[in-house]
Amino acid sequence: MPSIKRTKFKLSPEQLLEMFYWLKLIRAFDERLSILVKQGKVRSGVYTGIGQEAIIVGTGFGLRKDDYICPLHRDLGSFLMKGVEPGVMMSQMFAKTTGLSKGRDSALHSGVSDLGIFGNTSMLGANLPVAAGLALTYKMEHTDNVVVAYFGEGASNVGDFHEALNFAGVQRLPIIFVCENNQYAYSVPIEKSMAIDDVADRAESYGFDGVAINGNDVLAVYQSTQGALARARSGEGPTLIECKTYRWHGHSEHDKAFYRTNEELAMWKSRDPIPTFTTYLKGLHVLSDQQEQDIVERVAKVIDEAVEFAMSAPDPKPEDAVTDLYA
Amino acid sequence: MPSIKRTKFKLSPEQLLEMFYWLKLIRAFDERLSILVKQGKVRSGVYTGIGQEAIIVGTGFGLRKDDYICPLHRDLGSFLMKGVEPGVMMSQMFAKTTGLSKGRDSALHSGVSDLGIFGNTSMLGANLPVAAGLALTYKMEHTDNVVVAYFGEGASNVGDFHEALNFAGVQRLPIIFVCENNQYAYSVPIEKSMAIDDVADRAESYGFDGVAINGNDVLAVYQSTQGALARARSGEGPTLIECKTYRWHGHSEHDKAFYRTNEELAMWKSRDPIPTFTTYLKGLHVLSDQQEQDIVERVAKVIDEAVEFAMSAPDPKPEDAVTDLYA
Amino acid sequence: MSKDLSYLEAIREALAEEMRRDPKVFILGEDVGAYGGAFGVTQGLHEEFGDMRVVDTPISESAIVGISIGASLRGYRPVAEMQFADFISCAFDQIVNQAATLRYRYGGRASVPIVIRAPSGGNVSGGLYHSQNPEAWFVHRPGLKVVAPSTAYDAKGLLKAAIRDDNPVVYFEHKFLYRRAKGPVPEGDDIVPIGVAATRREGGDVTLLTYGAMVTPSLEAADRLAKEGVEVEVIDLRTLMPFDKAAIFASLEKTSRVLIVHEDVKTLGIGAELSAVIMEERFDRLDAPVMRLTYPDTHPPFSHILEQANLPNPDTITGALRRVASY
Amino acid sequence: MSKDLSYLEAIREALAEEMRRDPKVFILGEDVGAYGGAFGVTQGLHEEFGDMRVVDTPISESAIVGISIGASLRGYRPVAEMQFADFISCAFDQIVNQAATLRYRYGGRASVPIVIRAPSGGNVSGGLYHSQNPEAWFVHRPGLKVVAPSTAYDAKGLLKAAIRDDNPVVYFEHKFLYRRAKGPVPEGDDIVPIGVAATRREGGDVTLLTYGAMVTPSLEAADRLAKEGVEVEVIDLRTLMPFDKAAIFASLEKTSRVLIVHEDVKTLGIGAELSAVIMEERFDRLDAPVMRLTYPDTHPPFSHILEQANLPNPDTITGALRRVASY
Ligand SMILES: Cc1ncc(C[n+]2csc(CCOP(=O)(O)OP(=O)(O)O)c2C)c(N)n1
Ligand SMILES: Cc1ncc(C[n+]2csc(CCOP(=O)(O)OP(=O)(O)O)c2C)c(N)n1
Ligand SMILES: [Mg+2]
Ligand SMILES: [Mg+2]
Repeated sequence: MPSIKRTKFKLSPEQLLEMFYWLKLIRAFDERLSILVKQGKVRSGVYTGIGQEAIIVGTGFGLRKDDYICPLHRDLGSFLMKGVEPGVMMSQMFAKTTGLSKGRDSALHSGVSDLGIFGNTSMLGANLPVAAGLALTYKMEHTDNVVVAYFGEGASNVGDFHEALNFAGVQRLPIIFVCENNQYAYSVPIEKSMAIDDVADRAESYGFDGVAINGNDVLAVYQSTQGALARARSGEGPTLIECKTYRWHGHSEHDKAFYRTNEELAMWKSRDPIPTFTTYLKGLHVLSDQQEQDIVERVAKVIDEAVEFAMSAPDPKPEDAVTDLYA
Repeated sequence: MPSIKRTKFKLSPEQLLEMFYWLKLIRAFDERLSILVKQGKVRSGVYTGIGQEAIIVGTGFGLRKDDYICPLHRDLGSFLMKGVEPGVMMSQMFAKTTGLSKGRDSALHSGVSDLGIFGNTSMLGANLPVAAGLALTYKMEHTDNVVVAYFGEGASNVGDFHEALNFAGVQRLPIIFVCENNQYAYSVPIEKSMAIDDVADRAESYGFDGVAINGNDVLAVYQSTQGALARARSGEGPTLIECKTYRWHGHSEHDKAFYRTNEELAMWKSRDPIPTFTTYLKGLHVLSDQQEQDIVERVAKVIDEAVEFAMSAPDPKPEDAVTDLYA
Repeated sequence: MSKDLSYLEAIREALAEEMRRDPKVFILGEDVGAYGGAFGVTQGLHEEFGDMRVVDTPISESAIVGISIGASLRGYRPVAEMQFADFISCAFDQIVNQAATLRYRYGGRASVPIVIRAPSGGNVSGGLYHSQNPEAWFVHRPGLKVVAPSTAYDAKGLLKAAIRDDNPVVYFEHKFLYRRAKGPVPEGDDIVPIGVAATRREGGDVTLLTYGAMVTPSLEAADRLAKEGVEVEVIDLRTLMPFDKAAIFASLEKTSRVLIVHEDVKTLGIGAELSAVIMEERFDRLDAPVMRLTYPDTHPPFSHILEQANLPNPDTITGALRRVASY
Repeated sequence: MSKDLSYLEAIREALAEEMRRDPKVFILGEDVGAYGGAFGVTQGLHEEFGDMRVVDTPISESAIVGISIGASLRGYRPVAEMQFADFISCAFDQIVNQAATLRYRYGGRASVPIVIRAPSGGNVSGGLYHSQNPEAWFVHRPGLKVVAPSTAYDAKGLLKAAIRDDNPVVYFEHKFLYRRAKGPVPEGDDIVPIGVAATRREGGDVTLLTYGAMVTPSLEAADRLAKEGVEVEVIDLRTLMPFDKAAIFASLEKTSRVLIVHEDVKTLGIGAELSAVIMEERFDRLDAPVMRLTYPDTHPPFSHILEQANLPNPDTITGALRRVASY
């Protein structure tokens, strides 16, 4: 069976199946988290990226270990793809010592330098100058590594966004800015937070290209990312990729999201990135029903084990509230 | 003699002469300040706008008293045009009680609410959110007043610039953002601080128009401003006007500005906004040699009196260092 | 006439009443509109007052404060909301440099009557960026006032006072108290003046100075001490800048012993200043050193175990009181 | 081997030597490149180390710090320059939330070895935004270190220590001292360890705690007191966080009396913490209250008269010493 050449960058059947696995795993991870919140087992604010998985997988797929990612609150899946064990990630949400923060904070607020993962604060946009700093070191070293930095369309209104992208443009840094435009910043729809349609147009202020693409099409996201990666690796500077998408759940699991209509949600659910991709793979005979079933089971097992690992992991000791402040 | 219709907005001979007066006065004011610094009479940092007067005059001319301006460090002339007495402005530089700050600070760091002048801090870009707030009140009141806010091309890289222009775009505020692009931010040429040629293009990120014009042509600046004012007054929202210009002196009077070439300076001096305009007025027979001479003398007298006023004005009392902190 | 309200409802009632009373009062912030704010504080206000008095902003804390300052210069009384007090760091420059200095640099001829509402404090498993107590930074900056109510009554009365105050006021509302602190709140204009502490419990043996969410556990500890024959006078500071020196000294006159309890970290928390002032001005009245029981110098961790390890509570406060009493 | 250098030259020498020693050390900031910085501190470094190790940035303080953090996560040791310490407010969030918390939230598995150089302090007619002493804000934030040298020797040795320290260090260099403080500076690696105070003058009667530009006038006052038979021990704190409690207590052991002198404002200046700690831990050793002589709670005014009115000077320090000595 021939490899898929949807556009420029070819993917083998094995790669396509791997993408499929990641989409399923990340969806399942967030869905489980959502349940754990309802069960009162996770105390953390949980901000799922359900509905947005194609962005995480399409941009994260094929990144090298020595590339760097700067993910956001809905991108816990990026941590998994970059190599963090699901159990460790789950531990992070359970405030266990086996989590990245050892209980100090939850969600994305921790990173793994060896895996090229930056963990941001809560402050939206604040990861972008850091991302530029990481990319600056690649430029200094004349390597072909790349930084992939994520932000929401709402965060693109923050001052740090502007300062970071401007610097990246001036220095032609090897960096890709990925906008997850899910139409809302908490309750505020994009029309009320900016007077333009496409965040991608903001790239023009910084002297590099911006493209707006269908963020629910994992292959479209992958193709755009590969193009941007190739340019960045060869010294042609940054790209802004705006991925149009939608978050299915509320802003956090506590948000009922009455600021949007059921019709709107239903419309976007009909564009669910996973079944679309499933049908596509089946049409290509890359994925059989059996394989799908196997992957679903594998995913369930991974998640179960992750939860089990996290729940049985040790709690931090009270003394640790005041350690690890200074090197 | 017919009124001048350079383009859309007509100016009478009297108005043209008034413009000429302002150009001369503002130039003379800055030149005197420069001398006073060299003489050690003014201790303040002095940031002259010599070479940039066409922007101040072209944007400031014909503003209403109940419009608001948010000027910058090189725009002391804007204070004069908006109605601050030259002696008061000079007192501000001499740290006298007759200055706007009563000695607490110098330069533009004070304002006059009754005259619609905002006095910024030193923090570049920090005047722009304030300008947006002023404009928001005009929108709330459904008046046709306008805010004119100034910034350098260097300041357009600051986070506050982004947040302010975005808000102004979303709310379609009655505001004009005037970029004084004098090619340098202190020692840093524009090529090293942004990867684009025209700051005007940044307006696109905020959903309103940006134009780049010859900032050394007072009538071009005036025409653009009048167009933007008319749009703002009728509820059509903000405009960004980028005025290309050059500062003749160093960043401050203490800066030798060796980061630029003599040729570059000479080239820009040959585009001095004042003689260009003088020749133009004389060609139209709006300005006679005698009138020119009269204005030059009037200006000299105004400046002399301002310096005299300031120098003989009372110093603040030591006690006043701790007053006027709280209302 | 009074009715029982929660702390959160009391804040909302103050906002509604002040907005009805004074058309110049308006609200701005993220999600404050139809959504009613992340905590629901502004629920119903958008419905009553509309888009132009309950303004949803893009995510841009710096602009939110800058816009407030601009509007205040035209006679408005904006109440800006930080979604969490933690994000006030993003608006820091506008607060400490623009707002705090304006009256001073204007020679006393203008003022900045803005209120910045900031939900602060922990004990809600919020982690590093949703639990901070940033009050001391603002107490340290001349030109600002800082308040931190502990009861529903004060939440309402102090917010009214803050809105009517002609100076910039940072209003810290403790998120742990939102729904937990309930109590009688008078209908209508019961102002709690800024700068006046409240004695929550009288006693002649030890003075306990505290505020915010630490008042209740302090009172509990005081009750325990009473059983041991030690009468603790609990003073709720309510205003941190300017703090009520007279009330503190009057209590000290009786007790000669002081314990300070706060949730903010120890080093340069407000307790440091209180202790230093007592040292300077009442050294001879002291029978024991002024002691501090505070959060230790660390960040507020997410893990319940870690967070609880160090929050002052009735047990630890009781212990500290015993030490001060028996010194 | 040592030679006489100015404080400014000593800073430059530390930078040059550290950059030669460690290729991971680099400089970034506004005008730091060919221009050599607003004060000339980095002069010559761009020539020696080139564009990629002396990086001119756009005007964007927040990005400057964010970029530094990013680079530090890849093993670099960036030294960021704020053109004036006053502008550090624009980078506040990146410092207090991104840098200060990173190690903690990473569970101790990463650190942020950055230095932020900030020219602080007044007595140069700089006015409100070129004279600030923002050190206390950072002392209040766990996870940061704060240093403030007073001599050329320490300027060099502490900067070297800061660059080699694995934690974020805010390095306040007092601009009044740049060319006024001169003295012997050893060639090569003379590290002044962070956290260790220096006794500038021994004495058994009163301990004077100070730092930065207040050391010299304090020594002058101490000499005057000596003529009156009172021997003052002058301790230069050098490091404000962590401050040298051992040195303070050792001196107090001899003198039983303490005066704190600083240029920062009184309320919650570092003096408050020093006083509170002495109160808590050495109450019984005190023969007099710890007193503070500081800048009053106001802004640093531009007028020479107003500024001089309140800067602690040998006369006012002498007076304060007499009060403490004779209490
Ligand atoms: C500086 C800052 N301000 C406010 C918030 C509170 N907040 C958290 S997420 C969010 C909405 C973010 O919208 P967007 O950037 O579009 O990302 P999304 O949540 O939609 O993925 C807000 C306002 C924050 N985290 N940081
Ligand atoms: C936030 C901030 N950072 C740095 C400075 C120091 N500074 C003052 S003026 C200036 C250059 C400004 O350039 P530009 O905005 O182009 O205005 P110009 O001086 O050229 O008119 C700099 C860096 C400042 N005032 N504020
Ligand atoms: Mg969004
Ligand atoms: Mg410029």
